[in-house]
Amino acid sequence: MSTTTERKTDIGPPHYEQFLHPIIKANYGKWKYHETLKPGVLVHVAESGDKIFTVRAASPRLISTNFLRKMTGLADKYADGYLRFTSRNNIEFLLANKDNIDPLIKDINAAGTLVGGTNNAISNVIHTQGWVHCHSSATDASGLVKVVMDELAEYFTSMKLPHKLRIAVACCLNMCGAVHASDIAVLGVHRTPPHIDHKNLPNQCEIPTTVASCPNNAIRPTSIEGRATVKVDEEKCMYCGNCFGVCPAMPIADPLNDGVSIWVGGKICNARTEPMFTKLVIPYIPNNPPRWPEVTSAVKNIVELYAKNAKPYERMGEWINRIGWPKFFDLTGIEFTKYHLDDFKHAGTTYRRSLQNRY
Amino acid sequence: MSTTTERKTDIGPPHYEQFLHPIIKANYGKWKYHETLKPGVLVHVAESGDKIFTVRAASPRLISTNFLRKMTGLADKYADGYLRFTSRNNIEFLLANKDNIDPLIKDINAAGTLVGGTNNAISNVIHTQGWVHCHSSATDASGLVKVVMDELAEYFTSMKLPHKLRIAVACCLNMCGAVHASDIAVLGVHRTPPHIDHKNLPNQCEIPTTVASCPNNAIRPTSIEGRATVKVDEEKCMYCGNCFGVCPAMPIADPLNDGVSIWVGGKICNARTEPMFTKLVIPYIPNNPPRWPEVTSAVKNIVELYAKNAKPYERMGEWINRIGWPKFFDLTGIEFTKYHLDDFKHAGTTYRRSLQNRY
Amino acid sequence: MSDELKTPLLDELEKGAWPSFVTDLKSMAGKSNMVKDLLRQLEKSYRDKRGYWKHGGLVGVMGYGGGVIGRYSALPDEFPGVSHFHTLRINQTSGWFYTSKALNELMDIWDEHGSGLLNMHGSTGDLVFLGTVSDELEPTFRAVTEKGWDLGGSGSDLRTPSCCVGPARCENACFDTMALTYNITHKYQDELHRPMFNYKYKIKMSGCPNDCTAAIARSDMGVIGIWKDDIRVNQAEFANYVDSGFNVQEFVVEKCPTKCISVEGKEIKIDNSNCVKCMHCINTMPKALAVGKDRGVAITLGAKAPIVEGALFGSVMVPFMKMEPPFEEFHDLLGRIWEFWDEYGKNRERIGEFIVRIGLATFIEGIGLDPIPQMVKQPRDNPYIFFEEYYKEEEEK
Amino acid sequence: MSDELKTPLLDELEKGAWPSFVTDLKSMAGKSNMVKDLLRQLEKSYRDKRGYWKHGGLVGVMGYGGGVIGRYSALPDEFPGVSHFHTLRINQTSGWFYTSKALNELMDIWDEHGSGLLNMHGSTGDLVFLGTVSDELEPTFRAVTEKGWDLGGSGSDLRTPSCCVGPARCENACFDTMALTYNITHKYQDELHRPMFNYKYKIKMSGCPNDCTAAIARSDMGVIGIWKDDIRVNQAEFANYVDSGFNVQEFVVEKCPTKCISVEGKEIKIDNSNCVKCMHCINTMPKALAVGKDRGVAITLGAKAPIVEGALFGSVMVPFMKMEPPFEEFHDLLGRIWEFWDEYGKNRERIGEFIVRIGLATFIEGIGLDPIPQMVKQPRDNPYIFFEEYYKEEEEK
Ligand code: SRM
Ligand code: SRM
Ligand code: SRM
Ligand code: SRM
Ligand code: SF4
Ligand code: SF4
Ligand code: SF4
Ligand code: SF4
Ligand code: SF4
Ligand code: SF4
Ligand code: SF4
Ligand code: SF4
Repeated sequence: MSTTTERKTDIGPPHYEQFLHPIIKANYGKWKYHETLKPGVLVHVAESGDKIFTVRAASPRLISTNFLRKMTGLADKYADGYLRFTSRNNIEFLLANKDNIDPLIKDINAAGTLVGGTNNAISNVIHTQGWVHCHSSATDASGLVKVVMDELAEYFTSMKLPHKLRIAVACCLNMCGAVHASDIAVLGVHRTPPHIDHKNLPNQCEIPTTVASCPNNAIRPTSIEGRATVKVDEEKCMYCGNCFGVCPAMPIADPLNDGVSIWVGGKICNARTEPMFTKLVIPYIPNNPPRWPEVTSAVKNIVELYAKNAKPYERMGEWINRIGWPKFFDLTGIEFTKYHLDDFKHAGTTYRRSLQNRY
Repeated sequence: MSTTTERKTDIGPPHYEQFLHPIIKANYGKWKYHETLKPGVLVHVAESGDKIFTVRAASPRLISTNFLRKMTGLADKYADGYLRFTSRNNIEFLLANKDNIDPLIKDINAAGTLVGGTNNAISNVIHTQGWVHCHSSATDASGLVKVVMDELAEYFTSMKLPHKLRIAVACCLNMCGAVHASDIAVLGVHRTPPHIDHKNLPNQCEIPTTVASCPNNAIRPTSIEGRATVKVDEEKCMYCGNCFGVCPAMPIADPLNDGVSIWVGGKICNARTEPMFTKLVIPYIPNNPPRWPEVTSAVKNIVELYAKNAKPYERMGEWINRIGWPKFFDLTGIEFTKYHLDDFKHAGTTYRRSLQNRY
Repeated sequence: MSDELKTPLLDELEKGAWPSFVTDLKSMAGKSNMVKDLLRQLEKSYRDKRGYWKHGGLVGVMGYGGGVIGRYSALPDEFPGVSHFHTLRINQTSGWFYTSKALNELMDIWDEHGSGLLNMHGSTGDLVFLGTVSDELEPTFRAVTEKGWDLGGSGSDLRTPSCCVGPARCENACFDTMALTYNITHKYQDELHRPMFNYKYKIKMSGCPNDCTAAIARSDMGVIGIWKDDIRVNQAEFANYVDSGFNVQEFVVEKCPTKCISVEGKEIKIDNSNCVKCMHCINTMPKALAVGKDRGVAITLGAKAPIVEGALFGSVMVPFMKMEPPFEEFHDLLGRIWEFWDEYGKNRERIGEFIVRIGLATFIEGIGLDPIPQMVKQPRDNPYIFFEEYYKEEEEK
Repeated sequence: MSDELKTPLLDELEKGAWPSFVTDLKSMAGKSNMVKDLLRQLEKSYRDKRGYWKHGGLVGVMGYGGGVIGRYSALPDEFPGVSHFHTLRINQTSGWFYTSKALNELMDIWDEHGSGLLNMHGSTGDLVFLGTVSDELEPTFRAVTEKGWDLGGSGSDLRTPSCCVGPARCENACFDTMALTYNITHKYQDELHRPMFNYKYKIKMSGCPNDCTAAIARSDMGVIGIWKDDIRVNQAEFANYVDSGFNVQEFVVEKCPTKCISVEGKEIKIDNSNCVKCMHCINTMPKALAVGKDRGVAITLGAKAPIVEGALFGSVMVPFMKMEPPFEEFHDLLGRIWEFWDEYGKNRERIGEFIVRIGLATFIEGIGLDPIPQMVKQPRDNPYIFFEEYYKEEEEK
């Protein structure tokens, strides 16, 4: 199918208008309100009175053309051939006809996936490449998403949580996604310093860039047998892997010690409270593929406590702020350790500099 | 009066018990509640039913034995000889007899001072030495307190503010007092780098200590005509005067440029909100002794706006947080400048990292 | 290697309610050797608890510096199907809208030229073609451009801009996210395809402060819809919420961050002068309340993940800007930002780190904005002020 | 200099409602040349807009390293009365309680040996004798010790501890501030008088979280009263507040930081498990509410003014400790803190700066405390963890 026509460059993506459902085109910018008809099903009502129905289906994000063809098939069948993806990688079918909703849902389920993710649900998991594609990963991403969501699927297909709950998974500290601002995050971590391949380093890496890449100034230029290379001050290294990002001769993967950490309480939207960063709760769980049972049960425990104790419209972080961190650690039974005490740049601002405290 | 007896050392202060009014001694640790009878007058009621009355009088803090003898005279006359000072330098007479209150107040006024400072009042001003005693000062302290409180005396003798209002004055960035956590603070500032007396520096100063004293690494060791001294990178100096504190050969006073800055919104107690630092509102007002009219009118303007707009139980900082800083600058008519934008160590944490904003 | 595909560990991931990528990938393994070897290598990763990819190399399509991530197996002899396994980032449409037809065309191309695996979508927003050999990069590129598509960003360039559904299907949209994204993407094709910046520069558009694209957390520049005037109120619909038993007091009034809502009987009153546009009341009662009419955007700069200096949320540079085609004021500002960052930023220094390093006052001076209190949570609390103006004497004493 | 005292500028400070230090000082000028020249030099400062004091020198009393601040005029020829003008810091009593008799005795001493000017009190809490010549330091010292008084701290030593009125006249006192202050002051006379620390170390005692000594803002170590059990409630008195028209809803319930108060009819309910002991409800309704019975202190470390690293509030090290004479647990902890700071702190590094530099985890390990969530606002939000435990392989690959 390769063509012989003139080579095109810098054309950019096609104009979106051609992909908009006629109802959307007609009511563009003139929507009045929306309602959630049931989990995964929204209706948006325009000022004109027109309605567009949305059916939201989960996707593993790492998919094949097989899977996608199934979805476009369903779009053709029920949605006049119109579909979109959400910012959290769900698939949305855009329907003119309300009567198509239930048959579509049936077919979606038959195709092996679920409908849901709206309102007070756990939506799809923002995640990254992991062992499937990235050289930098301390864990797998797609597998973790699968096992975590297997455990929590009922919260995707229902809307019974106090509020939205957003989960993210990333396979290394680069956090290619939403780890730093999610209700719950699972983050791959290394726990040992990089190994230095002094033979290749001088050819493969630029020394000043490598030195500058370290957040903690642990890398110093040095020379071995007359060749410029670097050394790592192991007292200062906190295993972030950024040096490996710029210098392939500093691999950091360590099967014995790589694993995952768990974080909670981040948030992005500005509703009620300002955006919040995610905070550490479990510093380390060993990689235990294929189903990481310690990870899934830790996450499930947190979700269930949130489900039970938070009040309506409280996001994870808002709930924890209401009850206080000491209580959160109590309730979850998670151990509070020295690793929870910040020691990075603004650590001093995290100390409790007030008498307001819980006992 | 010098004695010939053995020299005593390390005896510490006398035991406080001998200075406690008998009613206090009898009810020590057994107080039940208190009431404010009128501005400057409290009654504390013990579980036993006993009462002790407190009359609070202003003091300029910088006083003479003349003044103090007048006060002890009044204590003898009305308070069985018992008096104390508060953590804000007011004088408290401790009375067993309610009937003594009004005559005492009359005599206090006759002695040239005022009764008040309780509850929703402006209490005495925490302040420092200034030109009266300190080598480091960029302004005077006692004079500033006098002119500011002349302007605000009615708020000392009444309790008509929304809540307590605490003012502090300090004559240099060392802030020997409460500037960093006051409702309103007046702070002496320098605005030019220190002069270096290269002749005396080598003898008078320890170079490593001098270099280390600079918060901004503006000082470097150097040598001039073979003698070790220091130089100041004027681009980096922000005139804090800390180098002068450790090195007399680096005087920083500059009559042409020294002056005062005004700060608001700090708070110490834990009631309702956590302690808060005071924030910059007016970066610079020239020294204009003896009555610093620009300073007094700026402070008065802020106090009056607070009095008018804050709700009951709102401290200055709590009020500003409720209405937002943009509104505060609007209301006061104070110009917002680049100097208000933090550029010190944790500056990044002060940026508005949220969409929640006022227009 | 035997041709048989044995993946006992991965097979465990075929169980459970969530759609299984393993099942899906296995359905492709017959068609594609790449997929088969990918599964094999992944199985080994699951056994050994480590990845088997080499550090990416420099591969791409002619004339472009970005849009392709090179990837090579560390065990090419064992898994020849993935000895090369590069990804192409295909620039998605505004709001991720597609037709079946368009997607099917792309699938045809990818089945022909690559592994047939995809990410719908990458975290930055691209439609990611996951895995092909170096020789297929250029043919894939030709095929997709032929159908009207192009590559997205990677490396130190403008990254693929993305946006929320906005006016296409949301009543909250305060500006045309879709149009602006299209406009930016096309105007800066050069910046997008040819890395020339200090580091990556991501732009995300969200139609309102709900920020459904996470612009304030994940984009160097967030363009987020906002309004300046009053929240529009439909009192009749509000009364319906009250009548329906919805606990307005607990769920709305008390949760308003500035407590600027009050309810009298069945009437809602909002002190709009103190509303911080958080969206909560509008979110909870979409039939009764709506964003105002005087709409535009706030512009934030500097969000990023933690490496190197710690994670940052974006910080407000412009609290309000009108945003109508041709978006001149915006492009003007963006130009000044890029110019200043280009001149004074360091290599691999994201704009958020750059601003913190040089200070907000210096930064806004550099890009020609005036200081306003909306840019900060609060004025400085330390007295370390660099006074620039002072009086000079004729002579030093 | 003529003997006449002309202070036209200072005279402006005799006007106005607030008590005038100028009037007071002028009343002394006849008796004391020191005061006269002080006023003259101050007048010159007011005219020239600058101080005329030299950098302090090392003066003191025999065997003490602290308690005296040396001060010399920069213009000793012009103002000989203040050519020396040193201050002595006299250690005040617990809670600043005095009798007229005791103060009069001190006044007699000071009129004889010094300027007759004082600060009642210095910002750290001392009774400050303001201004005398070097030769009078030792005689003054002898005279005050004769009457049972001693010097306070200055320099790199334990500074004079101070405390709020506490149990002497306050219903909120959760521990005996007066007794602890007396105990500390006497136990550490050596640390107070002979500077041997890295830098100053201030201790302030407040009987409850109202913190009437500003311990959390102005002391390296704050000892602040707190309780662990329930707030004591007198429902009858509460009903009186309600009946009196006091707006409990607006002024108390809504202002509780954790919203743990509710009112049913005329009855108040407090969810004590979520109360953060802020004191607000107790402050507003002292007849109805009182601090609990299970009392002790919280200990904070590290408050200070901005030089060098920026101002700090104290941070909680021990959220709750029982505090009964002889205060052994407290002294034990203080000993460990001083030892660790002494060993690893730098010259002129306050303890608050020290903790930030080495990190809280290292610090508490050094002083033998376990990490607990009460020590921080929140756990870390960055992933830069120094893992200390990890698995080791027999052999490196
Ligand atoms: C489709 C999508 C935008 C898109 O262009 O793709 C979208 C669509 C809507 N969002 Fe969103 N949001 C979408 C991602 C987000 C994100 C981003 C994210 O999760 O990474 C956020 C920020 C999350 C955070 O704070 O961490 C987000 C925060 C919100 C909020 C604020 C929630 C809150 O904390 O109060 C609302 C308001 C609400 O739900 O009441 C909202 C509301 C809505 C509404 C109701 C807006 C409307 O009137 O149409 C839409 C349906 C919501 C629903 O799922 O129930 N949307 N929304 C995204 C769907 C993702 C998904 O598949 O689940
Ligand atoms: C006498 C004194 C303690 C001492 O040992 O000297 C004292 C005594 C009392 N304080 Fe205080 N406070 C004293 C300094 C402070 C300070 C320290 C300071 O101002 O530097 C604070 C912290 C101020 C701050 O937050 O910036 C302080 C914050 C409070 C508060 C909390 C105020 C608030 O913001 O809600 C209360 C409670 C109240 O007023 O409702 C309080 C309450 C009280 C009570 C009512 C306690 C009681 O039941 O006896 C006492 C009478 C208060 C009054 O003046 O109306 N006291 N109080 C101090 C008098 C200073 C003065 O002369 O004005
Ligand atoms: C593919 C993708 C993850 C995914 O599975 O979706 C991805 C994958 C990689 N990211 Fe990323 N990043 C991806 C979105 C992100 C995001 C999220 C976003 O854009 O919203 C972030 C966090 C936000 C941010 O930009 O800070 C992100 C922060 C990083 C970082 C962090 C350092 C930094 O401050 O920029 C690195 C490290 C680097 O640049 O060297 C990085 C680097 C990488 C590299 C290129 C690895 C490297 O060091 O060279 C990864 C290639 C993986 C591979 O083999 O395919 N990636 N990366 C995402 C891009 C797909 C797309 O174009 O749509
Ligand atoms: C007398 C007093 C001010 C007053 O008018 O009351 C005072 C006066 C001086 N202070 Fe102070 N400080 C005084 C309480 C404070 C306080 C308040 C407090 O203790 O509650 C502070 C802020 C809290 C703190 O400790 O951080 C304070 C923070 C400083 C600093 C700041 C640097 C630091 O971090 O410690 C310095 C500079 C230094 O140590 O070199 C300083 C230095 C000085 C020196 C010794 C000047 C110097 O650089 O050598 C001043 C001598 C003035 C003089 O000529 O009499 N003074 N100083 C206070 C002590 C009287 C007393 O013993 O009762
Ligand atoms: S998070 Fe790390 S390992 Fe995962 S895709 Fe991004 S760079 Fe690769
Ligand atoms: S892993 Fe991170 S901390 Fe360790 S040397 Fe590399 S860049 Fe530095
Ligand atoms: S604030 Fe500065 S000038 Fe004033 S007394 Fe303290 S050190 Fe001296
Ligand atoms: S005045 Fe402050 S900033 Fe300037 S050189 Fe001295 S110590 Fe450094
Ligand atoms: S960001 Fe606002 S406008 Fe965009 S989809 Fe979300 S709610 Fe709608
Ligand atoms: S948008 Fe937010 S701040 Fe504004 S009125 Fe509604 S809830 Fe309050
Ligand atoms: S700190 Fe507490 S105990 Fe001490 S005087 Fe103030 S209110 Fe009373
Ligand atoms: S002390 Fe403070 S936190 Fe506790 S119940 Fe009273 S107001 Fe609430």
